[in-house]
Amino acid sequence: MVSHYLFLSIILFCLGILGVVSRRNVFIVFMSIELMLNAANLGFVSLSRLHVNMDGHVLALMVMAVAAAEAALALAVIILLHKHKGNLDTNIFSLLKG
Amino acid sequence: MQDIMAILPLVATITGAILVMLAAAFESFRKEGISILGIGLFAFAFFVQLTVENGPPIAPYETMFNGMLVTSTFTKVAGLIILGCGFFSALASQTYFNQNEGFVLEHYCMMLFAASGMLLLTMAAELITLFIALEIMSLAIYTLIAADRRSVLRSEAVLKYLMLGAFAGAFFVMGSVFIYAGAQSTKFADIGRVIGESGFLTNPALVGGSLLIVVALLFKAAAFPFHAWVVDVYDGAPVPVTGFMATAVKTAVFAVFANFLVINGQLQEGWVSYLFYISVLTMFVGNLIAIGQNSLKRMLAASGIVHSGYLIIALVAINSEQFTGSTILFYLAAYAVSTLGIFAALSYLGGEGEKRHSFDDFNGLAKVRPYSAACIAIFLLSMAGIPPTAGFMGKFYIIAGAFKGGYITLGALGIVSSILSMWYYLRLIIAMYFREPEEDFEVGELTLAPLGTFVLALAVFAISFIPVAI
Amino acid sequence: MITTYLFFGFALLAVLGALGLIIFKHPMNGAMSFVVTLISLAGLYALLSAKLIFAIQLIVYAGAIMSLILFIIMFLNIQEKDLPLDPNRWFYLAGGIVVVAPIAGLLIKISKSLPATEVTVFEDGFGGVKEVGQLLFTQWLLPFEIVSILLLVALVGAVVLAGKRGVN
Amino acid sequence: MTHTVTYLGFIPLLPLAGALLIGLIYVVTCQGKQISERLYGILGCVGPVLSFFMAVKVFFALLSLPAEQRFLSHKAFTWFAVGDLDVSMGFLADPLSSLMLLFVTFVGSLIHIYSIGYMAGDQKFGKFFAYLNLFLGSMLILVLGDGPVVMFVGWEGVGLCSYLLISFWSEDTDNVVAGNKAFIVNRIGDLGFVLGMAFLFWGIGADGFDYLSLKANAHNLTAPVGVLVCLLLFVGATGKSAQIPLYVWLPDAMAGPTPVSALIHAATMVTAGVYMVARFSFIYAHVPAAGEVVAWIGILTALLAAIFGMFQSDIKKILAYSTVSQLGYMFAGVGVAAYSAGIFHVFTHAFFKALLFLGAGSVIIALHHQQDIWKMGGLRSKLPVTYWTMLIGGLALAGCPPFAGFISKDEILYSALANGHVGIWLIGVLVAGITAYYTFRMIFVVFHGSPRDQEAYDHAHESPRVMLIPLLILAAGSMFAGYANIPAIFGGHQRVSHWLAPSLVEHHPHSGVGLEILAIAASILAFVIGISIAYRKFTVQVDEPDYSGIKKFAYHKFYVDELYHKVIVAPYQFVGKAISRVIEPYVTDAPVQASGWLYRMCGLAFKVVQVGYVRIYAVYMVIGVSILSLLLSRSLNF
Amino acid sequence: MFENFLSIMIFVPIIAGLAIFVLPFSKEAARIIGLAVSVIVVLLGLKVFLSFSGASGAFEFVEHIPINESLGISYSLGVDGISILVLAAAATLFPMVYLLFQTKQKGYYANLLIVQGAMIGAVAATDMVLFYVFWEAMLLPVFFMIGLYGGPNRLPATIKITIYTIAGSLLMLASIVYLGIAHQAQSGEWSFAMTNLVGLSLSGATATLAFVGFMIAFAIKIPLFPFHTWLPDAYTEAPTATTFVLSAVMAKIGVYGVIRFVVPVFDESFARYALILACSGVIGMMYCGIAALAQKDFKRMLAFSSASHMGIIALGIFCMNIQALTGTLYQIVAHATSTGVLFLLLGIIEERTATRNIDDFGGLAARAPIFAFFFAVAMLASVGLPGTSGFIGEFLIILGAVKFNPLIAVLAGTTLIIGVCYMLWLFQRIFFEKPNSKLAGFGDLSAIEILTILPIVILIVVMGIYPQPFLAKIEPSAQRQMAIIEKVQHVAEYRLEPQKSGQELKTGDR
Repeated sequence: MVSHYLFLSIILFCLGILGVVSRRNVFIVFMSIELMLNAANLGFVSLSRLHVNMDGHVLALMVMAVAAAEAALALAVIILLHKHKGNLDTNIFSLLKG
Repeated sequence: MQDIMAILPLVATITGAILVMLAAAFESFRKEGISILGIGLFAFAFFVQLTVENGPPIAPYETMFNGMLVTSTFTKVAGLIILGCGFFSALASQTYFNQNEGFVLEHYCMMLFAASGMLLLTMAAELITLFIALEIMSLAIYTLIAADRRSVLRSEAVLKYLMLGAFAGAFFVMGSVFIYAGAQSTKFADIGRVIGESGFLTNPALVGGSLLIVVALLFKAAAFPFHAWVVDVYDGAPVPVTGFMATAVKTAVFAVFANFLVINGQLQEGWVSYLFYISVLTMFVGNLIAIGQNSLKRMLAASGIVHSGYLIIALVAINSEQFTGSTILFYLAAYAVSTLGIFAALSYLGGEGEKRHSFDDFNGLAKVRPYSAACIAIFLLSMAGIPPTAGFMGKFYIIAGAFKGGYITLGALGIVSSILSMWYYLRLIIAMYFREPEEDFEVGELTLAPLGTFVLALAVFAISFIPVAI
Repeated sequence: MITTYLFFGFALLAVLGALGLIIFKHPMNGAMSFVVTLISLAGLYALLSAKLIFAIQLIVYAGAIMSLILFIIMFLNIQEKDLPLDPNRWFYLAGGIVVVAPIAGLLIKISKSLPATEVTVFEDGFGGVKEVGQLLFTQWLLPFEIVSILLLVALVGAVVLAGKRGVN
Repeated sequence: MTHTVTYLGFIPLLPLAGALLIGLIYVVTCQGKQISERLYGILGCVGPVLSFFMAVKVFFALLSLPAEQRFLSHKAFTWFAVGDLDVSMGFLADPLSSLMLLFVTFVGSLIHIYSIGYMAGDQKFGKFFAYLNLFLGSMLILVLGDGPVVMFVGWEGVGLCSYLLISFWSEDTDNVVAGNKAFIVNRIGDLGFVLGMAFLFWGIGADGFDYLSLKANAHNLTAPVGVLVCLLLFVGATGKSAQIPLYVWLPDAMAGPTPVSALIHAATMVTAGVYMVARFSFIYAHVPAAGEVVAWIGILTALLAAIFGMFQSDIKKILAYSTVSQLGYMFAGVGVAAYSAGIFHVFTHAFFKALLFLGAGSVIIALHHQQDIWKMGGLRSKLPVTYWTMLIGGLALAGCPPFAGFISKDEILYSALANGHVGIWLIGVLVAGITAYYTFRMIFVVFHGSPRDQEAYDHAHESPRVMLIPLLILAAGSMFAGYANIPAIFGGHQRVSHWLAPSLVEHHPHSGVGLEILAIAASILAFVIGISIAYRKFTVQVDEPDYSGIKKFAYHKFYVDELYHKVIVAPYQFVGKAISRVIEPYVTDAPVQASGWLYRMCGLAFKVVQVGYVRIYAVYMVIGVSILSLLLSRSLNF
Repeated sequence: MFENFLSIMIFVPIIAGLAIFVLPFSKEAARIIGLAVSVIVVLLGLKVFLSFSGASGAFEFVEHIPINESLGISYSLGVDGISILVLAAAATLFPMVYLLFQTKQKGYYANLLIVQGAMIGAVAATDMVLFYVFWEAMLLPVFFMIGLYGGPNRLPATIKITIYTIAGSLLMLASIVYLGIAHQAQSGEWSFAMTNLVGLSLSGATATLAFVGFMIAFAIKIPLFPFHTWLPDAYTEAPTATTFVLSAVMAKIGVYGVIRFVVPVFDESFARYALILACSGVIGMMYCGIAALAQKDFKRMLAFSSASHMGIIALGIFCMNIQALTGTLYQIVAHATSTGVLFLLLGIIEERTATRNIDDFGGLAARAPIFAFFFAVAMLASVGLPGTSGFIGEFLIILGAVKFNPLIAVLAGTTLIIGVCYMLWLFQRIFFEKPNSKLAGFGDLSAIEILTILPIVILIVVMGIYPQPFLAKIEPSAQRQMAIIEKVQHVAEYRLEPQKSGQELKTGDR
């Protein structure tokens, strides 16, 4: 059943949200976001199957490309952050507040 | 031919960006040259955009691009605002980096890339195109923020922006999934057709999908409760970049937001009641954040949240049958002019390393630099909506639009919010004019930013005379 | 029938991998567990007749992107002591579940409303390289083009942010 | 019916012009070289005297007309006209106003002349004459004004001038306070006047707001409004004419120079109230109830003031209370609808009260501004002219036949009796006795016996001629003014009453001769008793008695001033302080301050919310999405 | 010759003010420019005043340039009987300021010029949006004048007046927009022109809210109790010329606004709430009047006094009859002159002695008789003595109030008493009593000062003695307003009954 794929997609998406919300390590947060994108991709592909329409595949492709671009920049930022503090705890980056 | 014309500004911008990128690779090009090149390219793109013929909405390269782009007067004017913002931000950058470190040669290239992303954003008529445009814009802006690698504040700002931006992006993609589920397509035209055929509220997938997309757009627009990043990111970014973000990004996001909402009247109607509350909360929360700030940049960021609230009022009051978006664009222009003006002024008044940043640092500015202070006062008054500035007319049109749409309460609350906002705008004017200067800052030689400030100050008045129909 | 079992198998693996990602303390473990998810997703794509995506998922995602991530994790040489303690993690997790539940509820409710279709693997060219490629370079030309700009921006951005060039 | 004569306007204008001229000269010269007092004196007296001659001219002009046509008017210009309201700056000379005009200008002129001597050597000589002229001019506007609004101009004008003159010696705080009191108390009355006018206008004023139009429409006034108008106007009168409860300013007004007191008490100001009631007789005649109130207030004031007068030691205060008391008579008169009697008493009173004040002034000057009668004594020989003239004045005041005061007062008392107000009559007779007592208490203590302050006595000398001549003229007036209105019982023709008849709406009682004889006999008896008690007590050498018990209470004027201070002034000031120190900052302004404070506090709260942790921001977002999802899944039905 | 006097009167001062700001003029040059411009404006104002006939009650000197045709916003100006006196006050009172006070910076003169232009604009505007623009523009120079050149506690006062008045005017903005919408809904076209908006039929809760929006804005500006709390601080801390501008003209524009906009447009709501508003006026009069007595600072006392008088002036509008309305319009100028002179004279004292404490004074009448004389005339006008300008208006207002509601009238009448209480006390403490040795050097007014103030003092007297020419210009327009209100008088059912029967009786007689 396609809806099962969608359920899985939703579950992964929500797990991604949980990862973002509950973790302080920049890597984990970043990978959780990647997880959410993957969940969406699963959605696209399964819906593509549902509609028998390959647009979903293209969409998933695009999302992967974006994810790759994002990953490149995110990793650069991570390196930058690590250079500053030697640590990747998001909570130590809270100089800007109030 | 019309097709070429329609996306010519986009082409110009992208080409310009690549040009600057290449130029940056040559050691012979130094800061000044690159700056002039960047500014010139923005000006060029602006004039290209200006000369593009406007008419009824057209889809350039419809066969080739499959109707994924749409241009209209709305996108044209939005593009003009964006490129104008880029131009003045570039002016501000030139001066800013005269006295601040952390300049990278790719600065203007990134600005142009961001601008091209924004232009795409305004024209996008398909969800994934929109997403990619959004990401082009965002990635460029991330780079702009954190270009000064030695500053931990910049890195922190980019961390927050990147993480939350990507998070919101994920929501957007998930939203697209559901839209795709409901409409079998991600093109606005198809979505509109599906809604027209089967209704919006009867199609759960569309409702859910639009929820996630709206969330992502609200995040970019800094609406409550997706606003928290704004203050910190604006604070952490270099002044000209903050100005660019506060104006150009907002313009692009609201343009695409409006485009998305007017896909079909039912879609907009379905969201009105939620946007209603969101706009109210956004305005008031923004005010409450702003009142507590001591740093000027943070205050301006928070006031940006408030202005998003006003713009959401305009979105609520959109008449999707005869959408012109003139109210939104006018407000955006008015807001952009005054905000850019302040940031342009800040970029040369800030001194070395943005030493002048808190309200107290501006004490007695009017005695030291009367013209700058007068310009800043004009910008603040415009943001506060005091006539005869553009900000006043913008607010007037928004309130009028809200009333006309029957949202009397919303309009009235908008008024209340602007009363509240007087408080912190006045605070800066009071600091500049009525307090004694404590410490004199050395400010670098006069360069382009003061000129930009002055032009913008004039624009504040000039824009208010542009007639707008509601 | 086999597809159903495969689906549940991959689904279980994917969820477990995701859980591992958000629970393992060390990012290395998380990344490895995430790779499991990515690979199971690739399996699912195959079940959905998305041949090209299946391949790309394995090659680009599980292969390239994850390698990059792993490389960076190891490059930064993250030690146990560098990791945030985060005693509130479980609290956030529990709270997060509560908060996320309505979102999941809504989305699941919505997906239930979609027409129920059995997933059978298409034997024809559905999802094949040629078919998807044709689609990509005709109808989806524009996104394809602008993705190139996106990648360019990412490239330049990464260079600016992490490059070795001296700051002007 | 009315004849237009333009020179009417000049009667008030002349003193006003004089005031302006003198004022200008004074203001210009006061800082540098002063011009001579003689010039000021001449300038000051020209206006009043000319006005007097014109008043005489008016009188004869009226006399030449048939009785029912005796109305001369002059409309100078439309003052203000809005909607139905049409107020002209107009003047009306009819028998009533011409009578007032005559004695006001006459007595006023005399006081002016007298002042030349009295104020000699004063630094602010010129200013004084400017004020005096202004005062007289205002009074003439009051008398001549055609319509209540124009009357009000003079009405307020005299109030202002009384303020200026009472606080004339402004270095002394007491004088200024007395002036303030006069103005403020008068203003309370004026409020009544204004409101009365307003009600009158809305009642019958739409067809013209001058006396003749009002008189023609008076029958249209409904009863409740009529009563309201009468009472409100009377409130005005109590203020101006010092009746209960607003009499308190008049005794304090003695702080001003003595000619001012004379002017206030005799010719101008205080008589205005009586004149006004008589002027509005066409309304009062329609509402007897209001008249009753007026009469009772008047007679009670007469009694109260007489009681106060018995115990005063300041010569001017004694006279002041006597004025209040006599004014009470006048109001009793107009209250019982004997308007001509009331006006006639005003007329005679002007002479003897001016005389008494000017005489008192002469004594005061002689003793170098000593006003305490218990520091005087035996001045008869030193100041013979003053003594004899004051004696005449005293006899007139006390109601000794055949002096002026007797005739006019008796007329009032008789009218009261004849109109059935026995109570008023009885009190009136009692007051007559008391009046005789305190008048002669004063005269005996001041002029008889032996000096109490030998040094002052030795330096005392008779006043200059410029002061004495007015005294003599007034003395003659006090003796013979009464003959103008001798009642029929003495073979007279009541000329004044007949003269006034066209202006007034009154019904002369026709009661028996017996009643009239009774009234006369009672008055004479009261006078005799009063004067004999005074003679027994005060011709012998007495010093200031130490009052105790009820006498002390009366000596302190029943503590009415103190009561007013406690009940009205102090609470008023307290409220003022309370408003500005407590209510304004903590009540009225509190919502404003509180909202500002609350706003800033909320701002601080939001500073806490902006924690700076990216994870928390993500939590906010998720919560937002979550709430939206909840709402959405509620509202979606599928 | 040119015809657009009003535009010139508005923009010449504004442009001159901006020029002073921008160009490097010296302080003295700025003063001379200010003086010259204000004299030009006076001449133009006199020209307008004298050639204004007012007989028809319609707008004269009309100018009209559309700005946004689709929304019906236009630059339209005009003068009628309602505005002529306010305009005259705004146009003519300013030269005094330049002549009397010289020790300020040049920005001060620039602000004065701008505020004058804006005020004239607010009075002359016949388009609501334009009015709003000038209305707000009026505030800014005041904000800067108080904040830059005010007393030691100027900052809180500045913030308070600014936030308070802007809050009010933003509410008015909402109402203005609402009116435009209502016009669009009723006639199909947007319009913000007064002449069009008068014809709207507004009823229902929203209209009432719009009415409240307008009323709050004007109530704050006037100020009506309990919105007056900004006033004492602002008037006290502001430099004298600003206080003069605030009290003599700006507060009057609030009153003018009510008459011009609220009365004809929101006739029904206005009639319904007139009693409450009248009470507010009366309470404010008494409250501020009583508070004035307790002040130690003479400027603050005068501030309260001004607020007290504004209560009465405002009352005149709410009485809804021609006498009271005309009285109000007349009193606007009368009070402008009297209170203006008082503030100027006290300002001179403050400049010379550098103190505002009443206790520091005494005996000035002897030292400065001309000064005392001028002060006395203004004071008497302020307490409404007949023969001065103050009487006519106050009398008409009280007269009208009696018709409206006798109780209100009685309370309103107490202004006669309350006014003299504090005024006489002030006069006593400053001009009478023993001369204070600290004031030994206090001389009389200089020739320039005398010549500056004398015209106003003469005006006070002339307006008291011969007001008819002024009233004749006002009345036709006031009648027009009343004609509108009379149609809806039925909603106000608290008029004096006896009078009504009296009137009926009279007509029965005819």
